[in-house]
Amino acid sequence: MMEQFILHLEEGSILLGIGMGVVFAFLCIMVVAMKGMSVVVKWLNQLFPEEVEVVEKKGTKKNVSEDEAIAVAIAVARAQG
Amino acid sequence: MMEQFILHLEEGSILLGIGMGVVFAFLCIMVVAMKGMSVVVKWLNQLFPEEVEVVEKKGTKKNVSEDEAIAVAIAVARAQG
Amino acid sequence: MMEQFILHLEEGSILLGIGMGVVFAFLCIMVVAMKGMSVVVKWLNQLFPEEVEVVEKKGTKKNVSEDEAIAVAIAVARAQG
Amino acid sequence: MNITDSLIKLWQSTGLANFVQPVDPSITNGFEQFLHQFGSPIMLVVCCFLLWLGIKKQFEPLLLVPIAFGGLLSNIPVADIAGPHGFLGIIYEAGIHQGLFPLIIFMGVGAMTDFGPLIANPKTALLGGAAQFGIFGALLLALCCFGFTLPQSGAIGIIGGADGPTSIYVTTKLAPELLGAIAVAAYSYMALVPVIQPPIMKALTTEAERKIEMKQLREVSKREKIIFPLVVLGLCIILLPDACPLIGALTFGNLCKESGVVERLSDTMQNALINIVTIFLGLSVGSKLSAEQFLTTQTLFILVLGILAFSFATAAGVLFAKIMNLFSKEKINPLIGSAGVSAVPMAARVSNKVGLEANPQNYLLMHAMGPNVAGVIGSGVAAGILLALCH
Amino acid sequence: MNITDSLIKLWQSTGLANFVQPVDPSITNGFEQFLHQFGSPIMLVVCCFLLWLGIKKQFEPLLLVPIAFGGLLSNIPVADIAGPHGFLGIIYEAGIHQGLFPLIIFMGVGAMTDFGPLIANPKTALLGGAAQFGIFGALLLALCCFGFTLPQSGAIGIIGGADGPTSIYVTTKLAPELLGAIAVAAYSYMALVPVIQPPIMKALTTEAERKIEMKQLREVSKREKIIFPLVVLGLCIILLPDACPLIGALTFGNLCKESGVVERLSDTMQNALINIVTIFLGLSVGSKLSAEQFLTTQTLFILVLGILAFSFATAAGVLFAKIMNLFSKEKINPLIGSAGVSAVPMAARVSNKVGLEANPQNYLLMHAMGPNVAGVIGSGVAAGILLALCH
Amino acid sequence: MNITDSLIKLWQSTGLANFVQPVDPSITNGFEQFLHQFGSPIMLVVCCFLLWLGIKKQFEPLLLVPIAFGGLLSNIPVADIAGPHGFLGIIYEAGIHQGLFPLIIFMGVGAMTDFGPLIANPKTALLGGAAQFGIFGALLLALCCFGFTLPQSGAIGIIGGADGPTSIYVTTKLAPELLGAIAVAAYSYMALVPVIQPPIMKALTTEAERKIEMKQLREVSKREKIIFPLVVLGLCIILLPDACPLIGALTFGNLCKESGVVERLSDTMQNALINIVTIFLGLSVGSKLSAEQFLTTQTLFILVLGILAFSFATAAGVLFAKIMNLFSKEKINPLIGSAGVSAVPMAARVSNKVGLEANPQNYLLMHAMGPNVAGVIGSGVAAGILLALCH
Ligand code: NA
Ligand code: NA
Ligand code: NA
Repeated sequence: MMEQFILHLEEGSILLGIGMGVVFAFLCIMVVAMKGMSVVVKWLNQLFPEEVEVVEKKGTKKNVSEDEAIAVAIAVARAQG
Repeated sequence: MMEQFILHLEEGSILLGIGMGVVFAFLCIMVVAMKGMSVVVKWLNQLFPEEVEVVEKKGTKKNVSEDEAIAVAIAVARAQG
Repeated sequence: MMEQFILHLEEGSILLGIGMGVVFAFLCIMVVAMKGMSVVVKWLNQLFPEEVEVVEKKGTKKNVSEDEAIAVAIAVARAQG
Repeated sequence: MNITDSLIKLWQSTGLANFVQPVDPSITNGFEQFLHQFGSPIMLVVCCFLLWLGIKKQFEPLLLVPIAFGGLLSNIPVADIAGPHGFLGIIYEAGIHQGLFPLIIFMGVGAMTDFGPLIANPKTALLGGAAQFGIFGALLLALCCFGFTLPQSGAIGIIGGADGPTSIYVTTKLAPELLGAIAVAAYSYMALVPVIQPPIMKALTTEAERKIEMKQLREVSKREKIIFPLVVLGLCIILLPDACPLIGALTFGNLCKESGVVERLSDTMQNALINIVTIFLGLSVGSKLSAEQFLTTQTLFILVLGILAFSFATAAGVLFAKIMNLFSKEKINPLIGSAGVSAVPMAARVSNKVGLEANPQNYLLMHAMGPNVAGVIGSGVAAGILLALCH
Repeated sequence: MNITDSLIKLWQSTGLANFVQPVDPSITNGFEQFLHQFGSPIMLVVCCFLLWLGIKKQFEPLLLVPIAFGGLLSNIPVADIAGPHGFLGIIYEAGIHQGLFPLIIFMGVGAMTDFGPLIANPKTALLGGAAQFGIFGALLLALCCFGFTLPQSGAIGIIGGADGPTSIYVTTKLAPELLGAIAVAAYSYMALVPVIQPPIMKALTTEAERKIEMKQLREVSKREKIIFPLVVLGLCIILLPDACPLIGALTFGNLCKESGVVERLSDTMQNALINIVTIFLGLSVGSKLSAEQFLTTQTLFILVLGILAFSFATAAGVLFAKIMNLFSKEKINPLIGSAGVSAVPMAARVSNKVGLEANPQNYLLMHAMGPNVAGVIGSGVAAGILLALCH
Repeated sequence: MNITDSLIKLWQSTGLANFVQPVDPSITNGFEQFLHQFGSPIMLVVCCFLLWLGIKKQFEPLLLVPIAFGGLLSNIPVADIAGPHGFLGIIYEAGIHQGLFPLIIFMGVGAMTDFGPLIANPKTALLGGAAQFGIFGALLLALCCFGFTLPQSGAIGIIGGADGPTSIYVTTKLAPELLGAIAVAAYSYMALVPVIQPPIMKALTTEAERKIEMKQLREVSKREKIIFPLVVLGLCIILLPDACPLIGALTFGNLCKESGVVERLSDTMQNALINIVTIFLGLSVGSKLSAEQFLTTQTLFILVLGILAFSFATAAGVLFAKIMNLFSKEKINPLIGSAGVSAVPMAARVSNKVGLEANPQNYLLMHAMGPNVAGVIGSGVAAGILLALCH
């Protein structure tokens, strides 16, 4: 029983150690990679500036302008009356 | 031939009887259960009144833009005044 | 080697011939069928005129109303000027 | 490879060369021989007729168009699209054989159904029960007078349930060889509800009965709507586990709708998911429209039995409403009885329309929705009984 | 067929007649005997409780409602809906057994996740690493003190990753017999994050620490966002191929989102596809809520270990943030450490809320999103380790 | 388990330890040995290049991004994601192996295609026929000069059809081992249509020919549009049943669109369904980008033959238009001949653009849509011939 426990404790501890170690190793390398990436991309962005995105998504804007237009029209019409 | 027919007639009639019986039994119990449910729920609704539903469905944004539109309209109207 | 090439050349040429032949045959018959179809449909359309389609697709109306609204707004603005 | 061989091979792979089956000497009857030989082209014509019904006459087009097109594809000679390696055959095996597609569609039906009118007036549920007489009446006829086996009779009877997914689910389990004919009959007659029902309804009711006005339904609280599907499922668990796949799918969809906390899922069930499955269900049901299975006298019998089933169901619903009026103070308009056949919401609309003809102030639609949705549950229960007793 | 036989057959097919299992003489323990006999009805009650949690308490309803309903359906006697020919059994086999569904959901998660806050402040990724202590701590406990096997302990530990699809994927591979309990625990505790985390966070931080304000994050360019998923996948390929199905799905979704050239696909992953798969994943995970697998002391242990895993993860995240502050000039608010458990975006919102309580000007949400999304990657990596070493 | 063993096990499961294959003594050629050893990392680079083409150069990103990502995933050492138990392997087996996915996509294509311009000017269909010369010309070359087998040559030729789903469908049936290379070639060259076609078009036409204006197309009635897909399917049934899965799927989608009675289904085919299938088709086609199948001289040959096929197709279309002008009073602008390659609608846009360069008043777009959609049918027919004669 006790032997079993110690065996499991050992096994679990090894996994805990290796697991946290690998997770941290992975994320540390990722942090370094992200920093490297930022530098490279900053340099890339200077060489080849990103195109200005003309994001024209469906509807959203249109609805606003529609409502606005109607509201303006109504307001103006009333103001005149 | 005739025997076959009678056999089938019997079989079919049994199924007809049992089938309609079970369907009605099921639905009758369902009717009773629904009535019971109504009573219980009425009592529950008094104990724990249902929250006033603040149904903010996708429209939210529209409302915002509507508000904006109204604001614009008011602004325009004032500017004119 | 050379025999192989000639064999393949023959095989490929046969496929080329048959293939283009069948494709053209298919499309030629299709052309004839389309012309026939046009005639038949024209005749059908006279016998049973197509219902006037009330195509009320999504948006169409909205755009119209938007345009209307803008038109109203512009008209109003001009009327004021 | 030489050119003659290739041309012969190509010719032998054309439809033209394979349309007509060779004479089968074992068939002695001349008409059967004709059907055996010219089965495929005849079925192509039949499927074009079904397409015409779907597109031009708008007979339940969402199902009939894919079914008819699946029939076209599966009757193409040589291609064997409905075979075990053809794409319709594969879809059939994956989605219909085990009952997945009809159940998924039933989820979507649940997510689209509002049981409120039923909860508001529970006793109308019994009308949805009476209309199941169509199922068992047609079963009896099929068994006694048309020479079908017991499982086949059950599958034919279910046409009277006027519920597409239920019909397909039950038929797949009891008599898959009749699937094509039964699906075509079920959906065609559902589309014909506005034609089949009114004469029966008028014949069985007096003008005075048709004028009966019903008092407005009470409001149903959200809690009741949430608990209701669980109550139905609970009853089904206790009484009839064999109906639980169907009723379970229906109530799951309904619970998702009414709970209000999983709108994403409920919305998907009602749209993307049900549409995708409808496409594949239709096509693969159509793949059972093969000549040797469809061009039989059995199909004729099924068409006859199907319309009888619908008529029995309509009549039983109307008559039972009249019986209920004998024992109840608060009269119900017997026209809503016919809505018990399901065919949601068409049958309810028919009740409303016939009601309005008799009394222009009499809006029966919401009242008819009660038996209408009860009919869906009733057919599910009946399906469970058939599955339990018919094989 | 005669009427008595039919009625008997029908009675024997009711739930009522099959609810109670016969006494099993091989079971000597009275309580176990009770569970053996009354397992199904008890599970029905348990599933109703889960439904109540999902609907009324809104505990991750998108998953808990389908899981609970799947549990209801699979505990129906006779029907055997979770069996190899039942529809939930078929869906389970097709979608969960080989890991498809969780991966597809992870694609959708990727397509919905914005890694911008992490890229803007890379070092917060380490907090998402520290929080994985919950996984390995719970594993150790499960293995040493609760008598679980190594694969089972790994599957239980992954609850501490606070990531539904990851938990289901790993459990399916390591210990499918625990899937029901682990999925229920994982989603319930994720829903309980706003209850579990704040006391731990407050206990481990001083008022002054909670008031630390962090400077606004820099803008992240589109190019960085596009390259980031490829970098993560690249690391994963080099270091831990076993995590690549999960991380690959996540980064594929994210790349589709950020690339901006396949909006159709990204949109579908975030909506139709993830919703469809969620429905089937939930139902079929629920199909593993059978009495003999769920009504065991193991389930109790899993529930205990699950909450310990969440607590360990929260504590480790907060404490590691304090350790980082010892070595760094630019102080980070330790409250964002708890967001490292994933449970996106709830854990980040909790960080924000607790931060606002201490300092009403201190908006931590975006800062907490960094460890939050890093926690997703961290759990994926931890899952890879478990898959590599635990069987 | 001890710590050294675990670390060794973990190390052995990293990608780092498995990137380089051991030397295979049976390979004597040094370059082949190099490819054998470093195949996976090279393929990862190749896939990153394809991703770059898709994202940055917008080469058919909807397909190329998933294909390239699938390639990345399937070249990860150890993980075996494309293997029989990996998730891409499973999806491939379920969706591509039997041809389901390309057919479903073809349904969506049908539902998105307007055959109106073709019906309005039927004779332009012949241009869509002439352009199929690309298919058979490339087949001839592949067979005679590059040492491919007959089925492989057929699959390579189909690249000249400029139709993604058709190419994938045919290749899966005739030469699945070339699927990766052929799919990449097909989609890349489709994206390159605006680069490949104009010089050929200009070289083969005179300035005067390019200036030819065509009279406006007549209105096409709804009835014609509904009947047209049935006519095409009917012809296909009679002449070439082997093309019926493809043409059937296309015409089903188109009929659903034009019938106007099943908008729910048509809408789903054009959106949710085609998007979902595109994701999985792309990923699983990518799973065939393994080093041993892709890093061969065959792939180089395929790339060369692919561009030849596109060029042949373009030239044949243009030249055939000029031949038609010899025999017809009403001249057609030969620039619309190049649109016969399909690649809808890009090839038609190219015709329009080159036409506008010669004559700024000359809008050829709608005229070019005729041969463009005819090219889709033509490729389907050609695919049927290949399937009938090439194995
Ligand atoms: Na019914
Ligand atoms: Na996590
Ligand atoms: Na083409």
